[in-house]
Amino acid sequence: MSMNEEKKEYRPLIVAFCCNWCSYAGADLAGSSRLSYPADVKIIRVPCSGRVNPMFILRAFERGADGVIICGCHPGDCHYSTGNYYARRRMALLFSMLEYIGVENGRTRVEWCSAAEGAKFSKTMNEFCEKIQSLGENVRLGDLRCKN
Amino acid sequence: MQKIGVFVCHCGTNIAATVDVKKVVELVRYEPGVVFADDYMYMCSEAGQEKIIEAIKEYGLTGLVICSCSPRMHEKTFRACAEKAGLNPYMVEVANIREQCSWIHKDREEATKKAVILARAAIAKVNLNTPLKEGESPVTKRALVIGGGIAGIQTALDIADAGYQVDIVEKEPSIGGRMSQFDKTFPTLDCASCILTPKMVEVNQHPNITLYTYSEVEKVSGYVGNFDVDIRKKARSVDFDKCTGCGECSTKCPLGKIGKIPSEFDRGLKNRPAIYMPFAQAVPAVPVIDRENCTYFKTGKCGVCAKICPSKAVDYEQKDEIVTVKYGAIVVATGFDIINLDKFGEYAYNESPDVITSIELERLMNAAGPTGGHLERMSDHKQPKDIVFIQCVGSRCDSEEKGKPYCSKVCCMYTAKHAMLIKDHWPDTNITVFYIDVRTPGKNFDEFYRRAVEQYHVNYIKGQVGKVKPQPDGSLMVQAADLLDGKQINMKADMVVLAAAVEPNPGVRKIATMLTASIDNNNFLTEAHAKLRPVESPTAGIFLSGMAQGPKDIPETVSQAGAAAVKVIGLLAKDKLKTNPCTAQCDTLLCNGCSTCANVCPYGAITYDDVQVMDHGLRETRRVAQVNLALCQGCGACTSACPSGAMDLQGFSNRQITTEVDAICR
Amino acid sequence: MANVEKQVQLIKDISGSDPYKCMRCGKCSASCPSYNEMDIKPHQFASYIIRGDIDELVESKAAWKCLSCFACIERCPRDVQPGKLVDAARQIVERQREGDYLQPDEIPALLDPETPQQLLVSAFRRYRR
Amino acid sequence: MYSISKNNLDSLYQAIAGSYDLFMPIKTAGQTNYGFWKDGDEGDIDTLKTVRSGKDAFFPQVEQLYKVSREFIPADVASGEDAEKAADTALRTKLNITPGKLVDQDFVIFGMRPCDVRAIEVMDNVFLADPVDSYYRSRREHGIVVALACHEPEESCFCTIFGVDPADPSKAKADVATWLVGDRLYWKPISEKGEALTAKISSVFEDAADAESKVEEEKAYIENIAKQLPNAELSLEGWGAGKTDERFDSKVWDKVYKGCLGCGTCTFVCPTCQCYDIKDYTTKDGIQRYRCWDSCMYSDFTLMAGGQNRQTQLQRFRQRFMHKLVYYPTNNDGMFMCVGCGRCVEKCPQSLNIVKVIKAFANEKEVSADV
Amino acid sequence: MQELIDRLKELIADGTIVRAIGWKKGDMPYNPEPAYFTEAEDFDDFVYDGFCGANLSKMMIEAGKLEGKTAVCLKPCDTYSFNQLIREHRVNRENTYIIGVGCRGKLDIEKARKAGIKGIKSISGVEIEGDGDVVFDTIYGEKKMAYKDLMLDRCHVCKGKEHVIYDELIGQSQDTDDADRFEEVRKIEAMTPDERFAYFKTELSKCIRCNACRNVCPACSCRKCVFDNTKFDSQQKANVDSFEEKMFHIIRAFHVAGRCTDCGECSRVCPEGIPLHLFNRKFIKDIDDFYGEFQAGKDPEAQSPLTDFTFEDLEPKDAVGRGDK
Repeated sequence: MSMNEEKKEYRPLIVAFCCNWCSYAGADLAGSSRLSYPADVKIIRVPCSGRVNPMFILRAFERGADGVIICGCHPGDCHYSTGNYYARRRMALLFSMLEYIGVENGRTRVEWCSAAEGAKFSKTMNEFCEKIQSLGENVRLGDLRCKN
Repeated sequence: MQKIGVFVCHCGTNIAATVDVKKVVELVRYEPGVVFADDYMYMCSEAGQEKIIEAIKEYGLTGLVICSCSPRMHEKTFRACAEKAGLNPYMVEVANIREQCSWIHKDREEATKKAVILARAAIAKVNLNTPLKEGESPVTKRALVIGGGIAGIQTALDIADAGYQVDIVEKEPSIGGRMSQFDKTFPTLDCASCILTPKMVEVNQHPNITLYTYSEVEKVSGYVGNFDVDIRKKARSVDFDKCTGCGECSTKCPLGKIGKIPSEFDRGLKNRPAIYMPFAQAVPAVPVIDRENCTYFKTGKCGVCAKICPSKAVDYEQKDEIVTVKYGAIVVATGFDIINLDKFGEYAYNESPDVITSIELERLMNAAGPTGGHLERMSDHKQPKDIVFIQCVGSRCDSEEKGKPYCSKVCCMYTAKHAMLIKDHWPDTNITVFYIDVRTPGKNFDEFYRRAVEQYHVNYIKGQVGKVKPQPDGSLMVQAADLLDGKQINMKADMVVLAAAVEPNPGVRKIATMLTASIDNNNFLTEAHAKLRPVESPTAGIFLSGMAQGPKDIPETVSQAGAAAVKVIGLLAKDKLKTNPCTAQCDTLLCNGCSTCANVCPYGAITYDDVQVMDHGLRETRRVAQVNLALCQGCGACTSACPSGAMDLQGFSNRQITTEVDAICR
Repeated sequence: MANVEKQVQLIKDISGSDPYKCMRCGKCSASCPSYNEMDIKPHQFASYIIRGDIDELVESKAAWKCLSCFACIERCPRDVQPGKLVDAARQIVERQREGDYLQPDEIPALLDPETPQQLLVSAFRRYRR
Repeated sequence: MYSISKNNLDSLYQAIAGSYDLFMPIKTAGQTNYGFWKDGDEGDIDTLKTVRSGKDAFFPQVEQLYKVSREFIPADVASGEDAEKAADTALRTKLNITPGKLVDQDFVIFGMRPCDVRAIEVMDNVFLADPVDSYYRSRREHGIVVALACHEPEESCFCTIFGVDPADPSKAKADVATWLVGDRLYWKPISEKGEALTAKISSVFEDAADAESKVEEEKAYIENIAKQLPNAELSLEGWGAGKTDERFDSKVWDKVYKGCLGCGTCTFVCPTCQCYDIKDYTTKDGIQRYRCWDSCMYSDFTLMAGGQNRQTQLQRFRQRFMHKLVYYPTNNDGMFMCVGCGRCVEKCPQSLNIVKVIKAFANEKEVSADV
Repeated sequence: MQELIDRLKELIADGTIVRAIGWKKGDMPYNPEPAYFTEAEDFDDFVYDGFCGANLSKMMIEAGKLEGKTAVCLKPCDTYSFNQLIREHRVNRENTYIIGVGCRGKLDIEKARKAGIKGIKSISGVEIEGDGDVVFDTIYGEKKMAYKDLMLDRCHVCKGKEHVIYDELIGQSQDTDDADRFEEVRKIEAMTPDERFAYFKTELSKCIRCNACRNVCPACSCRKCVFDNTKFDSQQKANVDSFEEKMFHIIRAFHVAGRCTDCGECSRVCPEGIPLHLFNRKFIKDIDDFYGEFQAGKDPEAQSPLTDFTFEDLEPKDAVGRGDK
């Protein structure tokens, strides 16, 4: 019993980039609807999913994040009309490249989530946390210097 | 180095119940830049704000972090508060420890830990914040209303009466919308056209209103106060100025007699000629030629209408015309239609002409309708004796491909209305209404419904109909269960009326995309705030009126139309608007002038100029990007497209975001 | 008590439907060909499960009168699909009897002219996946 | 003199690695670079030129200098110990500074060519001069250099013009000299450190009666080839101490730099380049201060708040060669900061190199002499 | 070659151009360097042979700022890079006179070294026209190699010998395309994630962060690279054997995605022989697969795939796991 207590349970570190107009509002709705998801998810507000520079994602991994999720408005609903379309292309290529260099699939994710989809937001985050939990710690993209 | 004050809000127990607020205060105190940290019961209250102002003055704070509810809720409040104390409002960051922390986590220790991390990220960001100043942009004092139904008409009239120019764009040949198809209105049983037609005429004659009927919005650019809209005026094939509206052409059109073109206005219960006005009271009273069906346009022969027109108004050569107009505000009043019933095979709508929708019933009962107001079965033109109404057809339906999850809100009331109107005219008729729930919230609504039961003896049965089976003898068999009596019912009917679910006009999706106005899963336009800003879209300068925003009846539509008008008037009354200072900025020393950013800018806000730069002692003329701050909306698309990092977004800079990432990953 | 909860969960798992979604519209009862022979009506299935009256449901006539015609499943506007709920209740009984599942090739031998056609069709539909 | 069969080299590596860290050329993904050898690595002493020189042994590309971390004791923890401390945030905040670890164990650098060994002398003049670089010194003190003769020098080699002898590593400032002749490696300790190393691993060696003669044969063979190399007679006239004025304003620079990309290939493969930058890396709770190689060819080299002192690639290009051929000799008794290893000759993406620079000036002289 | 020299001299003499950019003879038979030629006697050292592999298009960024027109010798593949630079407004077309030079594949001296050829004194058979073997005269005797075997890898997957932009053409070309361009990428894609990771880790662990790949790349034309940029906090100089190299190379490849013409210079110049083109080619392959075939630099008017979109674009979740069964 005491062994179990001492052994620290692995909890992933997850960075979520949420666009201000849909997904961040969706996260707020999840909050006001009390739809819980793990505290491992930390949200960074950005104006648009198109604002998410691939460097931010790699930066998060470098600094020790185990998963990065980008949430934006549904295609067609971007507050700025086209931002998420560009994001979709960027992320498709970036994710494919990460897979190519041998990073486990599923550490990155893009989800379209509207301001009305609090339930979807919570569900997505629960799923994503579960996925990352199953993948375990990110050892392939992290910078060792951040660990100490 | 900033001097940062951190203020942690309890939000009563909303935050404090799950987050150890004192501990957060204690732990953030040591973060770089923090010189003061405190907590309070309600940070957004007068007293809470006073506390902030005092601390700013006492500690000479240069940056604030408020750990509280979502920035979407109170960021503005705290920015205003900072400004009151002489601090630039953009030196404030909000850590969302309510919606994104205390409300979703149960474990106190875990939630407290997360709150500290969120606060840390905000502190790290504020360390890099710079004071920003809002810009100004002018306001074009003209409004556009998209949709000429009762919602659009009312909004336009209210704005026009306040002295501003309004244009209405209506895609049909006449304004009037759905309401013009109705016979009577609940709960007063006024005649719909008696109350609508005067308003349509008023619109037509109002000096401040310009009508674009048979027209569509083609393209929208610009931003609040300065929209540029391309309107396509579809070719009417009839000269507006020459036509007197005598209607001779419609009467003589050979296709009117053959009768192959179903009338849209009469929901296909009647046919119309190729040159037509949708209905007698149409505004403007100028016919259009339906080029798809017109013999002249199909074969080059006929030309009867041109020959007989006494004022020579028919013009086959007319072309679509695109006009570009500037507007300060846009109101979306695109209305609704009913859903397609193909998926509800069990109700035999496609099988039997005697199964009709409620709108069709409205036309059948209307004195100007296809039967001249005489209620008859479309199959044998006999007057129906037993009529069944089925409620909630496609409403409150969980299956996405079949129906809609929401309550259509108007069906209960109009069904009661229909039942009473029929009983009034033909008291022998037996009317049965199958309902799931009867919903009558509204002034005089329940009284209205009770009247149908008590006075008119309309038979209300709780229980959804399972199947409608057309019988060989031409009648309809209705299979249902009376849930309250616990009996299954097999009932013969002569006519079945389906209360089909309403849905937003299918064209609204395209319009919303053009306007960058957000839309929900059901294609209803999203309001900026469900309670506090119900007639505004989150996109500045876009307002909502009528069914486009959600199901509602006529009185509600008219009040919302008025509310939208007031919001528009409020906007147009301003000479200048403050613009968002969180705009993109180009570092001319880093810019390559490659145009990548301009290619992704949705607002055309980026142009290129040759400018003289001094790069570490090297003087050069370079082609570099320039951001038009009035056009830039701060989306940041350019920043992630820029390979060199020359483009950056104020308020959400590369450094600020990476520093947040770092803080979270610490 | 715990047993009831388990059974309720089992029914939810087997049927894949959520009884709480039922809005008591009665379209199932309206559509049901066996309505008159049922002591518990299709639109009541959901309430029985919500209340935890599983035993009553299982022991009812209704459970065995359902023909699995799937009309209610097809028409249910809330995706509650009472047919599946009652089917799940029947399966619980089957499982309690520890009846082994049949392999498809064992079936022909067991067929006799008395077996209702509907039963076979229903079984095929259910195990099609 | 000791000897070991080439087939047995792995046992030699194992023997050394048993007592020391062994830094030697290892082949990975088709390229040979110095690295710390461990079982299973492919030691490669056949390749004449490792891509990077062996200078990492003493001056690694990245090196942690020290770490600064912040520590914070929450009030509730502190209150148990000291009430006054608990009340004051400042008292509960601590800065910890941990210096980087100095090398305190002997290690072996195996297979260094005579030119690279000479390069150590070049770096010594910089890092061991006052103020002494303690990180470098600790490595120098503990490093045991095993030099290796160059069996077949290549056309890019021009070490002989700087007085380096590719045939005889025993003349170099190494601890052990070795020759790889045919299928045998011959091993000759030449310093106390070298003797100590040899003693520790002597069991792996075999007797070789003909060792001396074989090595002499090999020396002659190498010397003969070295003479035939195209740049064996390259003249350094006009370069060296005190030639700053003569060379600095020459028009030749204007032409020779043109193709330069401003990359750092030449610098990073060079055994003598020793410029570095010091930077901070933010970690979980503080920073790590590290130094890393820098290149004077980079446009942001020595970038300061006020800008750079060398703004054009011409200036940067000139700096590199003036430093190697004029400034360094001026400060170090005429010793050149080039050892003729020829790595830049092979690796420059645009085929520019120090030999071309020297030749360009020589040709220019001829031209002006003609006029 | 003589025709080329004569023509350039003529162009200078008649005032069409002020200077030319070409290759200057090296001090070894295999190391010509990119250089400017202004005076008639400069052309004494002009060379154009099999070892003139350098892509000169990027030099026009600086040369285009000079007074008067500059002629630049571009091989077929280099013209794609030049077109791309035009699209990005990085070169001045008006100030450029493009001479499209013929090409029968360019040579890689590393291939000779790998074959054990050293102590080279002279080389023959590398002239721009000809079809014989390459003969090396070395200190250790005469060595021979087939021209094809000595060719840079990139020439085996050549885009074709057609110049997509030029003012005039001089010299003949021979097709060298005899391999599948995406073969290597496919091979890696077919590996398991662990194998892929091990492969790239091993390759990238060699990276010395010399920036040669970046500085030679015609698409990496930023005045200041984001990795030299102190404002972004992305500045990096060090190489550590963990993450930085991946970050650098992924982002570099990402920044040139949709702009990279696959000229292969990055792999040619890498001192550690890292197959850097595998990153770029992966992006090219993905772009082709996801958004339709696209060749950067072919059409200077064409919108780059990353600044473009369609409503039906592939979702990121469908971009991965395509190889999984």
